Amino acid sequence: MKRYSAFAVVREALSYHMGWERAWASPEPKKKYDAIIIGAGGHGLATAYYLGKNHGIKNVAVLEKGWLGGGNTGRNTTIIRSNYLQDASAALYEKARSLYETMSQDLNYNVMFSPRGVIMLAQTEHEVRGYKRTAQANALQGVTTEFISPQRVKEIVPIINLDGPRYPVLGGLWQARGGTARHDAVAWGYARACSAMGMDVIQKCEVTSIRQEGGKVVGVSTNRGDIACDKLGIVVAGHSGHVADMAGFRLPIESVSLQALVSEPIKPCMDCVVMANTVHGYMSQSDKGEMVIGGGADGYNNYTQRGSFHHAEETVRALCETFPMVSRLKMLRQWGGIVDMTGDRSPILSKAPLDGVFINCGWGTGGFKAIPGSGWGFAELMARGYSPLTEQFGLDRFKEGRFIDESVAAGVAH
Amino acid sequence: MSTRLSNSGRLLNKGRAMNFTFNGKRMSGFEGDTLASALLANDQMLVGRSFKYHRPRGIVASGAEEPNALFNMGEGSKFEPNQRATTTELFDGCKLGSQNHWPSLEFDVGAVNNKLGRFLTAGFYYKMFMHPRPLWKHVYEPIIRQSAGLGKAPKDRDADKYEHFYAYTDVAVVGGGVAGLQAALVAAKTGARVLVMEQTAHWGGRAPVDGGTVNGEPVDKFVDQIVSELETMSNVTIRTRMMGSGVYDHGYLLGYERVNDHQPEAKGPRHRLWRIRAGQIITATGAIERPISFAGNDIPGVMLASAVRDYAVNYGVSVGDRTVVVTNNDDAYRTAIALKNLGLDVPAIIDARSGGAGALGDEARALGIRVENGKGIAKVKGYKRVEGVAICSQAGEGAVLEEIACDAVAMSGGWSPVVHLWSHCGGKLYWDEAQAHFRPDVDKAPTGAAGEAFVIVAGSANGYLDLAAGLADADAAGKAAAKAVGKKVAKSDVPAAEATDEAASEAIWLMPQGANIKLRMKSWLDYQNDVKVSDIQLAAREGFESVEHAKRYTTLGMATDQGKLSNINGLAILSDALNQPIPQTGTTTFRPPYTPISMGAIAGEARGEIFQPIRKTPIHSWNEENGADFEPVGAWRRPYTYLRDGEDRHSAVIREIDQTRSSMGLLDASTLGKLIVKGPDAGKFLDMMYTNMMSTLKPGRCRYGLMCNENGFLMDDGVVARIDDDTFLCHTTTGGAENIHGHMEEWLQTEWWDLKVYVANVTEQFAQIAVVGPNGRKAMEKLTEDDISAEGLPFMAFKDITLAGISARAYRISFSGELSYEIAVPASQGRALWDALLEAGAEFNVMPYGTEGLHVMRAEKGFIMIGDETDGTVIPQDLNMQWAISKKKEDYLGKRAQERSYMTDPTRWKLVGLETTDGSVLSEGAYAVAPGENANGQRNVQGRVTSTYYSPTLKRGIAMGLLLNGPDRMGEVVDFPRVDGTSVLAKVVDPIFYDKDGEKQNV
Amino acid sequence: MSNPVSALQGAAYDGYVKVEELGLRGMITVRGNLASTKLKNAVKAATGAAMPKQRQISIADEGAVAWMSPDELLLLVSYDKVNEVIAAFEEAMAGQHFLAVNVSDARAMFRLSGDKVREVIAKISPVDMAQDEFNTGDFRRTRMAQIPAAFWMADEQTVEIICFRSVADYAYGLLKDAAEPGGEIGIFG
Amino acid sequence: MLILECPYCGVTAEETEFHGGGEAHIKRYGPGSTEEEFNNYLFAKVNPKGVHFERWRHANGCGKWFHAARNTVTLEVYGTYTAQTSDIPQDIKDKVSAKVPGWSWREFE
Repeated sequence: MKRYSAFAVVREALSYHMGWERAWASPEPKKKYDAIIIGAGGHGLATAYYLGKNHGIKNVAVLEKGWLGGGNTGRNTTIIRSNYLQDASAALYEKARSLYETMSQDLNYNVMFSPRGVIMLAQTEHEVRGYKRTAQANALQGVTTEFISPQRVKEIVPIINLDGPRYPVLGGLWQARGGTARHDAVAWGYARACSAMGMDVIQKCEVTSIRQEGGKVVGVSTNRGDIACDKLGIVVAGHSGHVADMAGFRLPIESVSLQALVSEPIKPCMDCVVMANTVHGYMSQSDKGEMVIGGGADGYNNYTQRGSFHHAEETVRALCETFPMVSRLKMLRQWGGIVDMTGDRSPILSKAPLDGVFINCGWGTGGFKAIPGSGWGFAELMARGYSPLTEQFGLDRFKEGRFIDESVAAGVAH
Repeated sequence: MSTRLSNSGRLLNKGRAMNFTFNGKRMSGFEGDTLASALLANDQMLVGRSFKYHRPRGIVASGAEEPNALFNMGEGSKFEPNQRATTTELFDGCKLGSQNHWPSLEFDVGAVNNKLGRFLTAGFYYKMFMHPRPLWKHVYEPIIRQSAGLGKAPKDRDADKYEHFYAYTDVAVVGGGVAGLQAALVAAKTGARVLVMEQTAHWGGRAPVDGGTVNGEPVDKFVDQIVSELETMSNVTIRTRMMGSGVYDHGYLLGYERVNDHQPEAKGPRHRLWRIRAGQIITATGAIERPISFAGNDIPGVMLASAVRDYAVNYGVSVGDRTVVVTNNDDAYRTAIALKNLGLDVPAIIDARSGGAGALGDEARALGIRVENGKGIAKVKGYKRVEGVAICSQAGEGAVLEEIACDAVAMSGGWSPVVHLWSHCGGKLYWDEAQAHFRPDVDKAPTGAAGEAFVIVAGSANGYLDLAAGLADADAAGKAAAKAVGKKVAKSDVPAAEATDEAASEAIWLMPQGANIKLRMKSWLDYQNDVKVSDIQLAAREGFESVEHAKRYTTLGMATDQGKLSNINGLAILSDALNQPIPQTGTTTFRPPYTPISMGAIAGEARGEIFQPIRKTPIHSWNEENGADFEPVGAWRRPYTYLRDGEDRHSAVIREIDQTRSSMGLLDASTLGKLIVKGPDAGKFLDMMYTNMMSTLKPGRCRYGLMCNENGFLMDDGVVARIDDDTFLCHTTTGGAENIHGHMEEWLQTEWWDLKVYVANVTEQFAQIAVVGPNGRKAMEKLTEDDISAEGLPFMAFKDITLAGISARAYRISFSGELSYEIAVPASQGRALWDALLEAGAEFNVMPYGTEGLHVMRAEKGFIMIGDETDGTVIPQDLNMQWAISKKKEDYLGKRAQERSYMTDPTRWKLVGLETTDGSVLSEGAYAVAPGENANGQRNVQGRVTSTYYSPTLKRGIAMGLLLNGPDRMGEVVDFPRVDGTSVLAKVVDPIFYDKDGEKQNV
Repeated sequence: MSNPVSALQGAAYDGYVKVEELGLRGMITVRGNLASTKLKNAVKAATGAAMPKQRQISIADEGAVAWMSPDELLLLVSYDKVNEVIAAFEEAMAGQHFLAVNVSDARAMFRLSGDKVREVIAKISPVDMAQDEFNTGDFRRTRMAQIPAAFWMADEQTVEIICFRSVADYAYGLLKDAAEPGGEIGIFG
Repeated sequence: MLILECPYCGVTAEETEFHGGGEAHIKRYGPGSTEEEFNNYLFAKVNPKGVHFERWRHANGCGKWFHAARNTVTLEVYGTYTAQTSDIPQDIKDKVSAKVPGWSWREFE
């Protein structure tokens, strides 16, 4: 793999950029791999990457039915934070956040991680208490957060309106090292690094069935033939139920559509991410200048990648009230993604009932921020059968009544 | 130079001049002008700077596809960035400023990027700026952000109003060109309800500019006739200045009406968002002309041929004195002919096709225009405006044959149907090789609620580019739509349009065909985002082979025009680079809206006071007038405390509690949920709803109950009163009223529908006032004849009494630990009772208390609070409330769940009281730490604070919390560190801090 | 006895449609078997109005009955008669499984009057207000922007609206906003 | 933006009048049920791509719960019916079969 650098860009410019090599190879599938990952989104690619990097397992294929990074990795609002309440969540998301800090250097690919800070607004007394509790928990979890006053909020986000008639801003939970990253670049960076390790990232390869013998997985059938494997990781957000069905088990998951939208680009006016959970609005400004806005999910199962417009309306009106200047911006584009909602709204990183199969799903509306931590932990689980990062996220927790419920801090799992 | 012509301008009212400013310079135009036509009339060719290289940019188009002419418009509370000049009507006093440059449009420092263009190729930022790490956030990113972005951010609150409108129609027609009008008329004649919308202020679309005849009359006459006919039909609504913005599932269509953009001082909403539900949607959205990629095709003065024609015919503006036309199809000849007929110079038509044009070619030659077949443009000369073109052979590599001086270039790379609305909801496309564009695959339309196709495309949007074929298609579309909504369609003739004999166009994506890399690096695809032919080719080389990858890698089509001009050209270049046919490369997805719509319109009326409903109790206005410091609780506003002169929240709360405990306080408890549950099976039903046994409650008595969800967790609590054998009144928490009502209905309707039980939510029927404190009874006795003594109305009983002349129900229940009555009266008399109680209690110095006083008093008494002690993960057993769980019942909601292994785990944290050793107040949400760390390096914890307050009664901090083995650790001291890590020690105590034996409440 | 007061005490606004808060009206929620003759008779006795059909309101001189759901009615009577009407109703229904409860104070009522009442409603409720689709006699429970509401047309120029009392301010603000001059659409006739 | 017909009040209204309530025809398991039964009752979801049976409440309307047979990929609504039934009514099954021959959903077909 040729390294990327400013020097390389200058050098290639002299030959009119004719010398750049492919970012990732486009191989034919081999007959057999040590491990197959279904799904070349961020989580799947990160899993493959850490299988190779941390565990030396490099005979790996990542199968993607469409184009890599084309699911929720490329459709989310790119928020990165780890200010979670429950220990298990905080550990996983903080691992991810810390890996984002060095991801560009690790992958030699600029994913533009921008630790510009994330504020979660407290707009009811209940939220104030919830976020104070989170700040307390974070202090013990090694996550740096702080409950800040309305005045601090205003200093950090000058465009905010603190005195909305409905929900005044009473404070906020501030994570200074939270932020955003360029979502596509995360998938591309991992794909390039996997490819450089000799792994096969195979696009337009759809798994049609999962083959098993003697209660153990032996491979998959695809539109490009049968491929054998010892271990199989299912990492297909939005389609998890469908693929789990191929392996013969049901999940505590419902797939719904979640919407996001962006405004036309404007000059920089907001240098952090603001989340207003009470009114269901989330906003940051991309490096291109667009205001990137996320909102609520539909209340019904939906696989269309289109949502109902009234959710966009609810989000926009909340933001117009929280940030009055938004009213005179224009919505440039809206889209939907299919998100998997679990019974406790926390993800599943687990061994599956079928031996040799592992499942990583249920990220709901907040999977992007977890990508490197999820890949790290899931790779460890696949390689060694145990990871402290994923231990609490097993499928059995529902049976036991041992939930990881983040909504208790008034925050929703975005 | 561009200038106003005296002999044309069909859309102008030259009798009404309008003044405006551009970058502070005074200019004038006419009523009917767009901002774009007015600027061109003032010879303003340079209108902005591109996103990345800050290249000079001029107007390219005349409609929604315009990528360059975007302005900061207006001032203060009416300021708006990124206004598209081609779709904004000029109004008197309009103030415009160009965007994305510093210090000025003419001299932009950012244009240095243009010199660096060779380095700043597609995706360069993914490959650099990585070292040293902190520099990305602190140096590189701020520079990139400052350089990117377009218009300025608005600062003020929007002064305009917006609204929504729900419209229902059988047939909605998007597009008021001849196709839309014809389809609408045909559908309307069947009696169907028809709604027609046109995004501009004018009917007829392109046809009046392009010319031709229908039924032997000029096409604009035809348009006038059809519009007047539609106007007279009662089943038809026609609206201009309204864009079909998006098609959504089940026949949902958004119409974006710009009611007052052209008259910003008028009364009424600025925009109105129509939420339309249509049986059938006809998209007669026309087609958009494509640019051609040649070096320098982005220099101001290079414009779409159709736009040049529009400006000349519609607005009486000549874009240049000498206009070279370059094309791959016949339509552009119309521009040359129109210009020539207006007396302007057309030095040449450069036709890339070796065979040249049909009849229009002859007409052009007859007018004396030079036509060059098989030629292309090697490059355009000039920087801030066109100075000339270098001509080459299209088949070659760009060797210059000749240079022609000119000040405008009219280009046409063919036409693409506007398929956006067709595609929004899943309509499929196919590639038409002959016409070189994607067009709707009419067999794969979006499907609606009944599985039926609900979108029909008509006219040029369907690929029927000439007038006759377009009208015929539209006629069929109108009939099909009417039929689909169940109307009877009578036979009728299609209006006869003159057919034009046109030669076929040829797919020309790059000019010349063999352009070398230097030319390709100057050949623009996406003007706004600065994506060139070479960028797409680089993406392909680097493996970004999916069209979505290539778009995202290069940012092609991601700008505010959403690639209306660039997507197909980019796709073609990508396909060529991958050496595969276009359909195999794919197509792009189209997302709503068609063009950007205002956030204000989306938010609609919901702003300011009517942003969201605020629920108010019958006593709200008194609260407002008497210092209430409100907090939102659900949708309600409840007083947190009542501030008196100079008081802060803390001292007000202390005052209220002291007064209540020592004498008398009042609480506006109207927000408590109140549900009537009635029927022969009501007791049985409530036994399932509550963990307690409710069926044994005696009429006239009250019982505190707990409700769990089926997952075992506590969800609500409250006092249940049995009114009579068949009737219960269940109190819920403030936030719980609607939820618990819904919860009860859900179980009754979907699981136990055989039970004879009716539930009614009477929360708002009653104002409820808690009269609390040792003197409360005395005050009440002044207002009633009824016996409310300890014997006449004992603790946990209720009674119907007359109080202050008002029929009331008094409950002897207490959430404060004091002697307490909760009085329910009809809401319309709530304020009267409140006033009477204040008066009667005056001698006891009565004062109202707020939610914080309520919270502190209940904590002093050790009562749990839903939402504090519970958070959705707590079961009654955690709170040592086994006493409220009936052992006799086989079943209740949550019982089975509470038997799961983690729920019965003896190490679950249990409720205790906590007292700091130094009397201070524990931090909210603080955790009790345990030795060591877990496998993830997090500090071990063994408990947490659930509520913590300063107790004015005990004069110290008190708290409740959940603690590992808590009830067994009374007297033990536990550390609850602050966020800064310093220790706070607290002793484990009984959670009942005040009046442990309940003597005060039961008097 | 003190004078009962409605939520907004008769506030009114003259927009392009007139918006008025109405005073207190007697309202009784009845749940029961709507097919039962006993109930039909009791309803008739209480209001003078016949049992309405699905999604209809039946209006008589002294009262009205609105169809709320397959097992629910809303009786409209004069405010000061509610208690006696309920007592009579309960007596008539003795032995039946039913519920009759006074909700007069839990509601606010508004009246819109003018030529363009239909379009004011259509700005805030997702209901087809065309003449062919909604007329006198029809009764619609729906959403009015962000709150539940129900309305019917007393005549072509008049819409009456019921919502919860606690949100009367919001409803009034909403209706005023929709009826503000300059916002005329001119779509229904 | 769906439209649904409420089988109780007969109104055809847009999604904003309704409230989705997840998978339909779930049998309740209480005390005495096995761990597996209880877990499946609360958490295991069919979540199909295609024909689905789900619950809705006409929340901003008559307040009644009903069931809808709907396709999660095309969003076509085959029919709605009352919630007071444990089985899928035959006429609804027929409507689904007419559009999706050979469908099955959980234990139903």
